[in-house]
Amino acid sequence: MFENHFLSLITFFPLVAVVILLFFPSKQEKGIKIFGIVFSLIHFLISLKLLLNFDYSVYKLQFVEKTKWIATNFLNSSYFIGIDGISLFIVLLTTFLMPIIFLSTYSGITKKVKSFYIHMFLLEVGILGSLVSLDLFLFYVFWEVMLIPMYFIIGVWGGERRIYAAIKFFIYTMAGSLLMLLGIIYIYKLTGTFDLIKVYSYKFTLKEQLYLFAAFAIAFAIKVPVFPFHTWLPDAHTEAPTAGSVILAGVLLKLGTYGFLRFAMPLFPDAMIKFAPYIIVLAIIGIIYGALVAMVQKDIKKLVAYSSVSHLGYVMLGLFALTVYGMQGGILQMINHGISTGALFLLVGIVYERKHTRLISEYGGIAKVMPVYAVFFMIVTLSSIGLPLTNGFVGEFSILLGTFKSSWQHAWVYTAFAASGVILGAVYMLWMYQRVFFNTEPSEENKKLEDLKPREIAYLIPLVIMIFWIGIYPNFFFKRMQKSVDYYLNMFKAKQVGMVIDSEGGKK
Amino acid sequence: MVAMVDYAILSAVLFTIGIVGILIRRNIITILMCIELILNSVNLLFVAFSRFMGNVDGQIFVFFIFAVAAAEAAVGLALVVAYFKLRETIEVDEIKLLKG
Amino acid sequence: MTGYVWLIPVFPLIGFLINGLFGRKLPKKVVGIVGSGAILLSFLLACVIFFQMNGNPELSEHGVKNILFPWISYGDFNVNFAYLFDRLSGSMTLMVAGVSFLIHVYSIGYMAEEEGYWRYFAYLNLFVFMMLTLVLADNLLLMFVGWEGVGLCSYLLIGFYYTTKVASDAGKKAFIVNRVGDFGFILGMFLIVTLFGSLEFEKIREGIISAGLTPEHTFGVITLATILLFVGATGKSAQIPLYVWLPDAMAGPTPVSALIHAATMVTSGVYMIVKLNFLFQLAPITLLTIAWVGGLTALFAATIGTVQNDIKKVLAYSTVSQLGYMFLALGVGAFIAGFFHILTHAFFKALLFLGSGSVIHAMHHAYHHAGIHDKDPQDIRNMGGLKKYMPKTYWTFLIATLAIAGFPPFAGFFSKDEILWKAFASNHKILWAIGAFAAVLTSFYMFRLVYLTFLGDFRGCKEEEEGLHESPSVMTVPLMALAFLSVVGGWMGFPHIFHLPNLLEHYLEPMVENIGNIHFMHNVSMEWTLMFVSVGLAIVGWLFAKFLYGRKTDAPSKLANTFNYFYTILLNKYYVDEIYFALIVNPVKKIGEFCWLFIDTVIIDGAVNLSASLARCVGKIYSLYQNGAVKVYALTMLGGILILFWIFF
Amino acid sequence: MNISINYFMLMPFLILTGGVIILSFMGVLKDKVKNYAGVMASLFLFADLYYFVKLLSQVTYRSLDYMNGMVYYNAFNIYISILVLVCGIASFVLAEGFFNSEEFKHPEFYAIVLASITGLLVMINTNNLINLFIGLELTSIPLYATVAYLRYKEASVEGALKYFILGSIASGFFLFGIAVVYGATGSVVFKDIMVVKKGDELFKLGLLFLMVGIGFKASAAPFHMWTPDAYEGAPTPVTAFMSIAPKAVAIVILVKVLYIAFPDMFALWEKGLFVIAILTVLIGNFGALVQNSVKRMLAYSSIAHAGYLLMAIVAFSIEGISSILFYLAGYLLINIGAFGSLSLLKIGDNDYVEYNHLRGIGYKYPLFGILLSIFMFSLAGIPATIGFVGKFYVFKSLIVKEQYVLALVGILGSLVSVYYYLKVVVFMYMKENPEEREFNFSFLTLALLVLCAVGVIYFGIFPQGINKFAILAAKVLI
Repeated sequence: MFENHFLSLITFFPLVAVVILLFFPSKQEKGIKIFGIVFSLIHFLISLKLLLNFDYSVYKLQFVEKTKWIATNFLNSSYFIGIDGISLFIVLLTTFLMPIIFLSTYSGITKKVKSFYIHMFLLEVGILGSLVSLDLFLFYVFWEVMLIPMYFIIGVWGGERRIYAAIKFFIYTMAGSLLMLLGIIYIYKLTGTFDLIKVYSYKFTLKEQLYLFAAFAIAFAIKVPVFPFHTWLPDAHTEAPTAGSVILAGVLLKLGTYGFLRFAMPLFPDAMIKFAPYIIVLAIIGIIYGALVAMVQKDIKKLVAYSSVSHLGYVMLGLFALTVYGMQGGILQMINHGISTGALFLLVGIVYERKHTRLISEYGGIAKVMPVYAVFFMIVTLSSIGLPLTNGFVGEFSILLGTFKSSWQHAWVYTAFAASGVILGAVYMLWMYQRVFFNTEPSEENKKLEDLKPREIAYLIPLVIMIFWIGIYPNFFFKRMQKSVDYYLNMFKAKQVGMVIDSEGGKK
Repeated sequence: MVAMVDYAILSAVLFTIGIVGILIRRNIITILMCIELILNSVNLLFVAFSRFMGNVDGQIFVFFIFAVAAAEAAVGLALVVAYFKLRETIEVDEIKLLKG
Repeated sequence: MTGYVWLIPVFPLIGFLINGLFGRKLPKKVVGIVGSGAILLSFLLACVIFFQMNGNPELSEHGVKNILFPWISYGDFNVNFAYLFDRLSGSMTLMVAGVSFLIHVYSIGYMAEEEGYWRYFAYLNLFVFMMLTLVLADNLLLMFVGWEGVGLCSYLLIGFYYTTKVASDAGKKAFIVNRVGDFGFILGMFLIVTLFGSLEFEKIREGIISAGLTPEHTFGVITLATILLFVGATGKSAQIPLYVWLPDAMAGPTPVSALIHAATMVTSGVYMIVKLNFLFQLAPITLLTIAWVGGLTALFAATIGTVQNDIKKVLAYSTVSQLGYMFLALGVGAFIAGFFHILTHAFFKALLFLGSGSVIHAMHHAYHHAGIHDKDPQDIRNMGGLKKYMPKTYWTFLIATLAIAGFPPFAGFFSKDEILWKAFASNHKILWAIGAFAAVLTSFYMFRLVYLTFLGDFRGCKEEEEGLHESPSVMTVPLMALAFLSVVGGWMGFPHIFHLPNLLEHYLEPMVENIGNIHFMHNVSMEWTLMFVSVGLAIVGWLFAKFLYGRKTDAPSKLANTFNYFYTILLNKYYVDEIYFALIVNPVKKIGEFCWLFIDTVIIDGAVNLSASLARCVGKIYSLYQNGAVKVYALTMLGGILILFWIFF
Repeated sequence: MNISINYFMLMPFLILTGGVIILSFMGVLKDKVKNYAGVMASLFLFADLYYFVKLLSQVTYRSLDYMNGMVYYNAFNIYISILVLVCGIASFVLAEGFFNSEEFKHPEFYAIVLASITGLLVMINTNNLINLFIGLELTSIPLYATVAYLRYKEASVEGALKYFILGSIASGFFLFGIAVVYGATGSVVFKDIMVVKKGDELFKLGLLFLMVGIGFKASAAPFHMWTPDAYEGAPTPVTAFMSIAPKAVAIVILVKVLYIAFPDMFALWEKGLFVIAILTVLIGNFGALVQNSVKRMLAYSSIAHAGYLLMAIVAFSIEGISSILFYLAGYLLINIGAFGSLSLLKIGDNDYVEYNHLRGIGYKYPLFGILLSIFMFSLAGIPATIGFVGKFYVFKSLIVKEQYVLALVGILGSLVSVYYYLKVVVFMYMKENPEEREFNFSFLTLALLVLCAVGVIYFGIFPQGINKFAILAAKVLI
């Protein structure tokens, strides 16, 4: 039976864990932790089948399941899921990160272990669900459901200002989502269906598109987050426990960009064209601004959080370049960011666990006491600043190339500004690295810091492997995304036929 | 001959007196009486309409209103008594415990 | 063996992996052997392939190409992970691998007492891998991999003594300044992709030739592209305005300075332009810019070099200056001359650095011996008379000095003279004059260094003097090897007027087609004249140095006092670092802080929080209104009725 | 004149009236018997429930009319009746848990609430303004009494008094409205009112006053002022009942009156309701934002929910009605759950609950924490709960009718509401220094809450079950 419902199996598999965990005695913390690791690992291994069976020679939605869900006079929504080259890797990224996160929480979470694991698994369901949904209503349900466990993870297991951060995160995101909800309803009003594929083929008028795009774009822009909707992010990241930050940076933010790609852009291509210059400018502001602000942070985690703003700016830029290169790079950069920034948060978590501070000024010279840690941190830093042969470079290069070759007016200006982020990225990351690892002999207190444990190395190594794999052989990923990217780009073009856009500027 | 309008005006005046009474009197008993006044102003209206339209519905209604008024008065007085027991006052301006 | 070009860079990579992963547990000897051995293998393999290629006319024309796998490929864009071993990259590879090997060997001795020995060799091997990737890359993007990779290694090695702030600052500075250059490089690549649809050198070249592009056609885009690439080169090769990192980079171990910051990495900007000469020839404006930037850098850095007191700083500025010469050569269209200078410079500058390393090594030991810890072993004011204690170092250093100062028949003479002549011959007479003047200065500061370091009397105390001794042979042998190269290295490029074969030019001719109509005058007598002039200038510089430092006088300080104003400016390197800090670094930080503390915290987050408190405020106001009084409630109801009235009637 | 009485048609009222009488007399019986008062009362409700369920299958697409609309059954009315009865049963369960810990037994309590339920059923199942008024009073007067049920508590009596005074004023207006409508049309039957030519000032005045009267019951702003006070004063099970049944009935009565009797005046009442709905949503949500007492917060939130329902009325479509009906069903489950949870948090007869009292309670009583969280998220309209689906339907009906302003105000309100609902969760799980209060949870109540929570989630994911009925009922109305 799982042959036909394989994607459902993947999506809801964590629920099995939730159920099992409910019957676990909460005192058995070790057992819960090990169970979490093993279960998520199994989940990851099963999900690899998606990769193996994925047919990338043509564009088609795969592992599709469609059954009626809600069918009444006024609401018709089906349980319609499937993946293509765009969602494939984000799904895999999610399942890939989970065991790593669980390994890291083995020591990071000390209180209320059981409910933590339950929330993590629930969160995973939410994430996977929104990634595979091809029905707007279904998507929205998953999209919102995701908030609750994340809210708890930040609010219960977070740092000092966790409540502020959790509520800010929740309400901020919710504000956007509610607008999107109105948008979804409006779409339903116009088309009479939530089925994404059917809605794709509907031609909205320009005015409708403008409103709808705005509604969707705000929701996704908050999630991404695009400047100036980003201020929830540093708070959420700083306060969240390591695992929360990793999943937040690793996957949750991607849902924003994914949403743009899957929903906002193809559904409303003309509006997208109209808005795109503004979004591109915002993305570029985000790149530079995020980097500038990251530069002056005193807290490592906050620095990484702001660097996310910068990196996600690249993703947005890539997507809105509307070129093969940019889009490929944008999608790849989503994965890259998940890996690199996820790894950075894990690394920050490692020292935080030892020293209980994230202030850069408290460290210095610790490369001497934690050499292995320093090496991992260096590799991840390099990936984050986009050094060739690491994943970051491939993504950033493709995005910048895509932007440069895009047909937007002043594309080269965009590229030039965006590329300046490459410099700033190096500035803030290396400066931070220097202040943490170099600069002085380690202080007496820091001399006691313990280097990485085997467990920590164990979960960092897969990330490092990914960093180099994508850096050295990105074609593996590009090949599988190619058809999907082509499909979407063609769709943008096809849907614009007949619309008067030439005179309005934008597309040449 | 008294016209329909006159009844209506009288009723409206009575009604208004009732409302104004509720607003300006401080004693709850007086307020209860004002409520009765309101109900009776409506009774007047019903009867007048009924009479002028030759339709008995209105008059039937009046009986119901009587009954309701009585019940209301009963419960109202009971509440006043209960309140007096607790606070030893029936000044309506004193009733300010619940707010916000 | 021609299928194994990829192994040339991979050997050092393996060395890196072995040393990097297991080095900590390996004995130092093994680490050193693995590190050096990997490079030796590369060098030998490169030699074999070099000769195989030259033996095969087909290969020797197109080079040996190894395509490993497609790297980035989507849409119509495709970049392979591919290595190309042709005449140019082959020559460069031989130089890089050879010099690297010598420096690795030298390092075994020099670094023997360091804690991070294995780390050092790992980095160094990684560097060689990256450098060879840069050199052998068959396309610009792969070259960029090496380009940034060597930057990374440079960062790591400059910051080798990471617990000191100076070193880690210097490393970071190097990386970031290089990034500024790379910013240009990336944009340049994008323009090239747009123009030619590919980043492969061959394709670009074919594109140009098949389109029959000439400089007249291409004013604009190609100019822009080449300028951007040149920006990249100024970063990597330390030219104005991005040279500032190189002097600071001396914070790293001295062999690193020799290898990375003198012989190989810093020349990659020059190498890149030579490699892309067919493109640069199409952009006369770019070439002119390059020439001027190069010439000015040569002069500018040389002036600073004349007054520095740190032995390595002098050499660093000298490097900047020499790189300026190379760019000057490129700018006037003398690509081969530029490349020639890369090679000779690699020999003598590596030798100079290693020699200085030997000196520092000795001084360090001397101080150690005397129990002094706070004295700078690099300050030439504390040296003097070292010739007595370390003759091998002295003689090799002197050879290198003669080479760099341009005394025939040492290597530097040929290459530098070629450059100056080409500058003159291409009708850039002012640039020639600048170069010639810089040559005087070069000769001056180098001999100043020799006098202050090796000649005269030792200026330290007795205990120190007792600790002085010659370096071990593992260090001196490479010195001698390089000294040999510094002598004969120039002989592969005799000027025409010598009527001896110019091997290098002949060999590289096919790589440099004249498609930009670059014209050099042929005037044998003029060439002779200028040659004598330049030799004369070198002698002038030497005599001047001898006059000032050859004996004990107070002439230098008098001179300094007389020109106090200039002297201070020079000593402070024209305050360029300070200017950069004031104009760029600090403002950027300030902007960052402004963005964070004002825009982010006050405005954006302020707006977010404001809306929250606004909501609360509304709630509070309302809750005050709901004051519990029945009459207020009743009045509210009546108010509601009035509203409805207003709506209804 | 020979009037034959159709007992079948009157059955539900008779059953309940009988119940009221019997329960009233139970007070004189032994304590042992008194213990079963709640069960008995519930039995009467179940009997009625059975009647209505049976009836539904008979009249699915038809209607039963008795005495020219005096008693009128159709799917719509039955749907609401069932909701009211379920709500009644649920609040009895809560009351059992709530009063059980006290010394004296309360058959009268059940009698009074039963009377109120009777009134509600009368209100629902009629198309006649006279009956409507009688039902309204029959509902209100016992409610005044139940609010003050803990007559030794000042808050309780005060709330009741305020409710009473304001309620009487509202009744006065309502009655005056009926009189005016009667005067304008000569009829008190909905259908007749619709048919008669109208448009004169008198008629409009009548409509206005009717809206005031019903709006008061529905706690629509600005006629909502009594709501927080009365809700806070009343014993929690009563609050649960009050916040659902009378409000639901008031809303559907408004629907019926406006849609059946005054459809032609749409332009007029649409504007009025537009303002009222916006005010209600905003006041409800912003008022709730600053409360310290959880119960008072829920009182304000119930105002806000009334606002969403009023918005759906403005939509004036079958879809709007069905969304109201669905929303009410969901609201029933959630509010029983929310107030039920609160009713558990009492010590002795002190049922005042502040946010601060919730500190750490989620860990001390995990099941309770989960349940209350579910209800809060559902109230906030987070997907996979019935609260979301309800709101979704409402917004959808608005957007379909292009009431974008209302929809935007609606989501603004929802957004604000997220804050204070989440505050409950925050205090339960995220605050340090937990309260050290011990509670005795009644098993019955907990079971009910679990049932509600399951319903909230189940119907949140598979809403068709309720939805089908809601649509059916809505179609019947128009």
